[in-house]
Amino acid sequence: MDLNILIGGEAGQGLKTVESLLTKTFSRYGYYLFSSKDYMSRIRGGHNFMQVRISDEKIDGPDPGIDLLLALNEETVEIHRDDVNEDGIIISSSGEEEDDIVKIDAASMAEEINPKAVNTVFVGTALKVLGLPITEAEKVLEEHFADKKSVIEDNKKLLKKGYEAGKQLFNLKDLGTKKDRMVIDGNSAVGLGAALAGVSFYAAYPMSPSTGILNYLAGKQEELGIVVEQAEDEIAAINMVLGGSYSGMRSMTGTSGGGLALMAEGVGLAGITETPVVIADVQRPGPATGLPTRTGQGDLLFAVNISQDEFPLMVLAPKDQEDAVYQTFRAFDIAEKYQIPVIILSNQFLADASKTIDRINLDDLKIERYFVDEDQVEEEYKRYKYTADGISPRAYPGQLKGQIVLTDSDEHDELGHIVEDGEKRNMMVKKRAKKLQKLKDNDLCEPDYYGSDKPEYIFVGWGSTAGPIAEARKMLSDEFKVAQLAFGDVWPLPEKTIREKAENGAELIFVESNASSQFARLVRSETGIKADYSIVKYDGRPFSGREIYRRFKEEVK
Amino acid sequence: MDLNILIGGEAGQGLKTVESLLTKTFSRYGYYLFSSKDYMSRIRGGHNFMQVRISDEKIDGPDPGIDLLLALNEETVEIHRDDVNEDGIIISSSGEEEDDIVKIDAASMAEEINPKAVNTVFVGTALKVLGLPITEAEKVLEEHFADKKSVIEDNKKLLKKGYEAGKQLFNLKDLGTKKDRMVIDGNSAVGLGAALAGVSFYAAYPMSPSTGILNYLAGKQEELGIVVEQAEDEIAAINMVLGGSYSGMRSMTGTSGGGLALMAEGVGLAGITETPVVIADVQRPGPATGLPTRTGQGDLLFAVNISQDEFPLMVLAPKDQEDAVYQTFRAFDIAEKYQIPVIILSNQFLADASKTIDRINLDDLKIERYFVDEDQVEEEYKRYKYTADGISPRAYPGQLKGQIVLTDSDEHDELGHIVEDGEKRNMMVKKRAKKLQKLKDNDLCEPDYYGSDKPEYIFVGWGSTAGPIAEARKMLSDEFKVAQLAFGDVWPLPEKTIREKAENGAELIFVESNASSQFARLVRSETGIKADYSIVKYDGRPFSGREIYRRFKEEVK
Amino acid sequence: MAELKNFEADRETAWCPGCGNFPLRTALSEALTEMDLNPEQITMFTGIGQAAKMPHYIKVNGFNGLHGRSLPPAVGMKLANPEMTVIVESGDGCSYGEGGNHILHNIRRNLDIIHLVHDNQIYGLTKGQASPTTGYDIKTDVQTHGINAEPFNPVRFAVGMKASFVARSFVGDREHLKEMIKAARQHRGYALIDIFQPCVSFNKVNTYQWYKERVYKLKDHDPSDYEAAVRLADEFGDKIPIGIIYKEEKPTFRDRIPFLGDRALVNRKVEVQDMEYLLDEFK
Amino acid sequence: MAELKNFEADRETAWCPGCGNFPLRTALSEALTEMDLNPEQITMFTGIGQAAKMPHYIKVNGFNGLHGRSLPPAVGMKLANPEMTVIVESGDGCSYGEGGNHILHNIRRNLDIIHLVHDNQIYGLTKGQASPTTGYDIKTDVQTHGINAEPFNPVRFAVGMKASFVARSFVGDREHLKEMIKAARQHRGYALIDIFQPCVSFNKVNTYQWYKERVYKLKDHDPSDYEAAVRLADEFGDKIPIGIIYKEEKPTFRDRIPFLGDRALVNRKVEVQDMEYLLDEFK
Ligand SMILES: Cc1ncc(C[n+]2csc(CCOP(=O)(O)OP(=O)(O)O)c2C)c(N)n1
Ligand SMILES: Cc1ncc(C[n+]2csc(CCOP(=O)(O)OP(=O)(O)O)c2C)c(N)n1
Ligand code: SF4
Ligand code: SF4
Ligand SMILES: [Mg+2]
Ligand SMILES: [Mg+2]
Repeated sequence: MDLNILIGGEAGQGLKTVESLLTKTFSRYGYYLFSSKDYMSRIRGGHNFMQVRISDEKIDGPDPGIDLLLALNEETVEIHRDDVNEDGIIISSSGEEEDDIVKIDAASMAEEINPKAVNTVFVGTALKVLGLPITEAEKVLEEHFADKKSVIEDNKKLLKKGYEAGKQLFNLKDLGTKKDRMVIDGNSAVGLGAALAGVSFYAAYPMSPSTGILNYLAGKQEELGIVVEQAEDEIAAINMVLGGSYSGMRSMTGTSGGGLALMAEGVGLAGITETPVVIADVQRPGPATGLPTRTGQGDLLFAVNISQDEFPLMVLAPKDQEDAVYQTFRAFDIAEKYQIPVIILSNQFLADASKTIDRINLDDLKIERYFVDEDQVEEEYKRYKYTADGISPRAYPGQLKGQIVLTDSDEHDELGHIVEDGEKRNMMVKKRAKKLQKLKDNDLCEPDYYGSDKPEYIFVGWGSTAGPIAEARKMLSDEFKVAQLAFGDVWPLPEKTIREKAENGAELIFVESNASSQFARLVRSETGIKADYSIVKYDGRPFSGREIYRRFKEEVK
Repeated sequence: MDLNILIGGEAGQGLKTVESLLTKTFSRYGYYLFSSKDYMSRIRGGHNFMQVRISDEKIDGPDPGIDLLLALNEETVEIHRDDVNEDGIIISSSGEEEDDIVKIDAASMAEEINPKAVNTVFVGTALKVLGLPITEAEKVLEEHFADKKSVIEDNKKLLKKGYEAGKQLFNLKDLGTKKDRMVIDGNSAVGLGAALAGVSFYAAYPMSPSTGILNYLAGKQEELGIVVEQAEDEIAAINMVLGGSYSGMRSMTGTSGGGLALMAEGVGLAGITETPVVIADVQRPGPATGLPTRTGQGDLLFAVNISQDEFPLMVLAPKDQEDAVYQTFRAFDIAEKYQIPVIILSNQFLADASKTIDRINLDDLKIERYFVDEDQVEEEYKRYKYTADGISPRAYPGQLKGQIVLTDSDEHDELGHIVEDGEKRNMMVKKRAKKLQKLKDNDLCEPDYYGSDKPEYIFVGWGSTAGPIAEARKMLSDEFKVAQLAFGDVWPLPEKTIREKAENGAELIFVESNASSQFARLVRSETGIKADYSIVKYDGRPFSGREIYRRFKEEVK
Repeated sequence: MAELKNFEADRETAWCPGCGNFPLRTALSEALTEMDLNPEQITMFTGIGQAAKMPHYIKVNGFNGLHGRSLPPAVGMKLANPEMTVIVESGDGCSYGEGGNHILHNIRRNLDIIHLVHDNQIYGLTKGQASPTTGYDIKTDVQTHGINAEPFNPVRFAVGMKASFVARSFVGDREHLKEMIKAARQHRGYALIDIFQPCVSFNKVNTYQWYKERVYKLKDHDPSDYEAAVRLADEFGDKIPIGIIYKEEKPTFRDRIPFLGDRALVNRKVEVQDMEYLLDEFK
Repeated sequence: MAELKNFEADRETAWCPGCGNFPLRTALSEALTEMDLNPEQITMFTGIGQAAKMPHYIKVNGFNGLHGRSLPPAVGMKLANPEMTVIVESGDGCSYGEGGNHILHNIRRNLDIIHLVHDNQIYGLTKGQASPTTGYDIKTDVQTHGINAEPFNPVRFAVGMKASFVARSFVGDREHLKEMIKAARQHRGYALIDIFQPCVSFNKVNTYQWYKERVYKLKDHDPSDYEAAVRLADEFGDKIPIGIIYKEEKPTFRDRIPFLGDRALVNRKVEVQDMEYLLDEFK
């Protein structure tokens, strides 16, 4: 069982509420969800839509076909009608009632009761059409409008009216609530991961599609007792959090590509001062302003090579919403263990899509801060002491009695003082480089491998394409021996698995949301392994499994 | 004949004047020069030195051995004594007169005449020691102090006193003035190239070691009738020059790595708006503040991958001071022909070193502006018209009667208006990518190839290492069959020559001033060709031919 | 003859119905028409935001650049072409937040430009976070307990900087706004107009009504009186003055470049072969 | 007991002999000693420039960050540890040029910090280009015909912004400077001291002599009188006032975060397993 619902309308028409009510309801009836958003860069008008996919099994990504089209305006029918599957249904307020169109006069129903709640009618009709009861939806309504009690009754009435106006055309069952699941979007997942990791300071400048992280954490400031500060610009944001980290707090910032560009010098500062910091880059197409509300994976090489000269840094790309929670938690650990900046490469697709995931298991999560013990410090504390693994004892100002902590953007000696001589420079560059080597040796995650043991084709992807590639792989597995390598850690590059797999003669197909297949270029640069094919996409829309399937057929086989 | 002079002393002691007087004098006696600087990041005190190498043949780089040490203070003798060649000579004011020390009491000579002109004594003594007459030096003094006529006589007297106090130990000849030569440093060379290309607007924020370009052009503003503006920060600088270029002027900015980081978003803006711009990045070691007055080549991959997402850009690295003039001129041509940003990767070694070069041949230099002809414009002017080669007709506001020029940082249609749909996005990304392809096909310079036809070893370098590598190659050519590939254009990468050469089985030795051998990584990423060895250096000091020779012996053979 | 319709861009806007950006556009188009200007004589530099989309909705030369960077590119235009009427236009977030350093230093440069700030006291395009001008009484998804910093008073700031022309206006008074725009163009030098522009979607406090109840038109104020201007600039409560708060004639950016005169650098003719003399210095 | 020698850093400076940075350092060390502070109770945040090298030459906790970015990292420290005495220190170029946007917005934040600007009216470390405060009568290698922009008056700017503490001092008057530093520390909130600091290498106009002839100490001025402060801030000619120009008690950054109280976030204890409730919202 796999069903796709598309909810379309203008910005400002309240699509989000419809989506939220429906997905919560589905979820409580025990369905797995995947709900993604296609937004224009505007506040009102235009055409936006959300795709809600539900199933009784785990779902990995969106699907372009439509089983049920909820058209909040006429344009939605015009634009999406062709994508409605053969036995698909349209719920619409306009046009004629046809075989595949359930017409409801939502506006007049709402007029008497509450015109602002017109959308709730659609929710009711949709539930009826799908064959689900209305009871859970009523509870969801109550929770959703808990702040505005006055409108709950109106909404309940309209829900019922919509329900009654529909007719049952599908046959969904109540599968029973599952307590061990969560539905979460990628931005909240990063925020949640940070909260669990004990972030005490988040400073950022608003930028789509990263603002959700800021919103999530801002909403939690009071209960967690942390501070979220809107900076005057991204340069301030990165420098603020570096100050926070230097002062001993776990600190983080988030932005999108343009903001990351402004932070570049600051990332280098984190590198040379060895100040831990976590930076989320929620990618959108660029360069410059580009397509502000769309998705892409165009920042990979920029992030890996960010800032002048060289320094150890880690770049990782969560594969889905669940991974985003754990990887963000891990990012803080790695940042502090190695005293380096860690960039989390998310993107609009991951950030704005909600997915049903297994409930996060907190037992697996341990926080370690890696500060130096007072009794291990010699007479004069050396912030940049040369050590075998390159990791120096870290302390924050005020931590060690009678000691000061000095950190410097210039090349420096063990105490943190400016130096100019070549020997000391060499020692410090080597000290920093050792950290990256240790990270490579000890803490890198090799990509997940799925599919055939002796594949003819291996799809290689990184970050949030993992789900859509998995779908395509499954679709192709009847005809071909296919496998998948899903990278999460991308820099430093985990080389072992891909080397092994490449040796066995399978053809490598890189699937990426950028124009030049950047990950393929990175893999080649580090390992010499060459992509046999690249399936790339840069129109700002996410891959679906179906599209990868089709493009494989067109471009590869 | 090849002779090395090291002039050492504190910052603020006037080393530059000594160097300037000596090099001008040598030059007029027909010698080739190479003079490089080793500066600390301070205004007074510390230890700075300059190395002046003279020869009757062209010189490619510095040499660490010292034939004549001009020690303006005692510390200089201590620091450099060990590097003085076997029959080398020291001129010093302190210590005992020894076989290899010519002691002059410069201070007391100057005291009666003009204590501020004490350094001129050293110039006089040096000329005597070398065996050169004093007459040209007197003329040089007159020109040097043309603004301060009052001191000319004092200086002349001290020059003479110094001369008389010395004794002839070398045997240099007057080779006769050569009119077809120039002595120029790399920053002035970039400035000169820009001036010749018709730059009308240069905006920058001061940053070592790029400030020399700013100074050169500022000094010419009035006579050229151009404007040089100090921006409030580097973000302003890049955006100012983009506004200038949009308005129809050839415009340029210059900075070092930290400033380039701040410009990253603006470089992307140039990319998507297709606004030509030339940006000089005079590299120094980083990250962050690093070693502000030293040299390096650590910004390569950062420059190539600058800014979020992808767009066509060119990165080129002048090989020496002469090349810097021509390449800067060419950078403007390519920027306007392809409507792209062009980054010139210089570095402190190139920027601050002066070299004798052939007089620039202006006959070879042609300026073309590539603006659209009024009569080729259709009814409604389309700034981003789709064309076969991706290059759209460029006009500036006010150029075309009754037409407006619209340019946009968002993804846009042919008119420059914001678009959000995927198809138009794809068209524009492809249009921009075509330009890079055309540039690759038509305007890229393959690297220079020197040395053995059937080499065992090929040294591969880029930018300003060309000279030192050439020296090493010559030194090694008695023992081995060695060759050299000297890249100037580095992005897009010219692949033809290196592919050919790599096929013939020679071992490739990459020589670079950065820690991870970035150019080798770039070459591998684009061609699959792997470095057999990398000789890297990141202590902030330039390579000398001797050092490459030695490291070849240690690390390769 | 200039005609209003010349400035009409044949495009649907992405603005919300009822947004203060519409009357602002109308006033601007009318002012440009009444000043007898044609689209090609005007260049508009904007940043990113809802306000910054203006060059797509009014027909003039347009450089829609980066968020926060509306001012710097205008410097280039004023050198290339001093005859061009240059309008820098953007939101309060773009102009005073991300772009703060540029307004600080371009007030000092005193370019001959008009700077129109759509001050809706909110970040519109990114859905309602506080801007520098957001008041104490607003809570947002980020500023969950209100703002952590004192609201920025752009007029007091600009007067403190002795910007050469500082005005405030309100889209609810179209004639006043037109008058200000015309005065700004007439003024030689940098002219800032901070324009109250209600955002009907995200700012539920500073509404049309809110402004209407507070703004009053200046009468008998001498804008060259610095101390009076300082006092007026500080009025931001129950009563808020609109009009020209401060004005001072002083050298413009171009005036300070002595050799520039009235030359348009875009017309500069360059002959490489005439520059032999540049080589001689390196002999 | 605090002792002056506690602050002595055992290092040679990279400053020029005779530079105004030396007396500034002396005054600062003495003020810190007299306030009975120890090195570990103080953190200094600086940018890049000659002034910004201070944490290498005085023994306190130091974060020597990026050019122009001395202020932002201090925000983090004030949240982590409100007891820490935080000094932000840098040159005029770093603080008012590259860092302009941060001073603009941190005045609004009103952190409880001391901001010492070494105002030598020049870019020292990069060898003598104009800074925002460079006067009309200076020509440099870049400003070959003088500056293209009006000199920035930081005190007038800060008063116009109603910064909570605005003072000016001069390294030539050590007692005065010490007094200002002490007053700045006593003040709750952001305290700017613009300090005249002659650069003997690159600024041949604004010398010790030049300042000595002009500065006069404020007497009987009430720093809470805004209009008087505005008038004084505008005095920058033959006579230049030094002292506390403006002062206003108002909520600090931390005060505006209602749930923060006096907690030091660096001491926040986090138990992952106690955060189960965060997951429930996503049921
Ligand atoms: C470097 C960068 N940072 C952030 C953004 C995201 N962004 C776009 S518009 C905007 C704020 C808009 O507010 P304002 O300038 O007041 O304009 P309004 O939409 O209110 O008219 C922001 C933060 C961006 N585009 N670029
Ligand atoms: C991003 C960046 N841009 C430019 C520089 C170069 N830079 C270093 S110090 C400085 C100016 C210093 O002037 P000021 O702040 O007045 O300090 P002073 O040396 O006069 O004490 C500049 C431009 C830099 N380090 N980083
Ligand atoms: S969000 Fe606000 S400012 Fe933007 S268009 Fe809508 S109403 Fe206008
Ligand atoms: S350059 Fe000027 S400010 Fe810097 S140390 Fe020397 S005298 Fe002082
Ligand atoms: Mg706004
Ligand atoms: Mg200074």
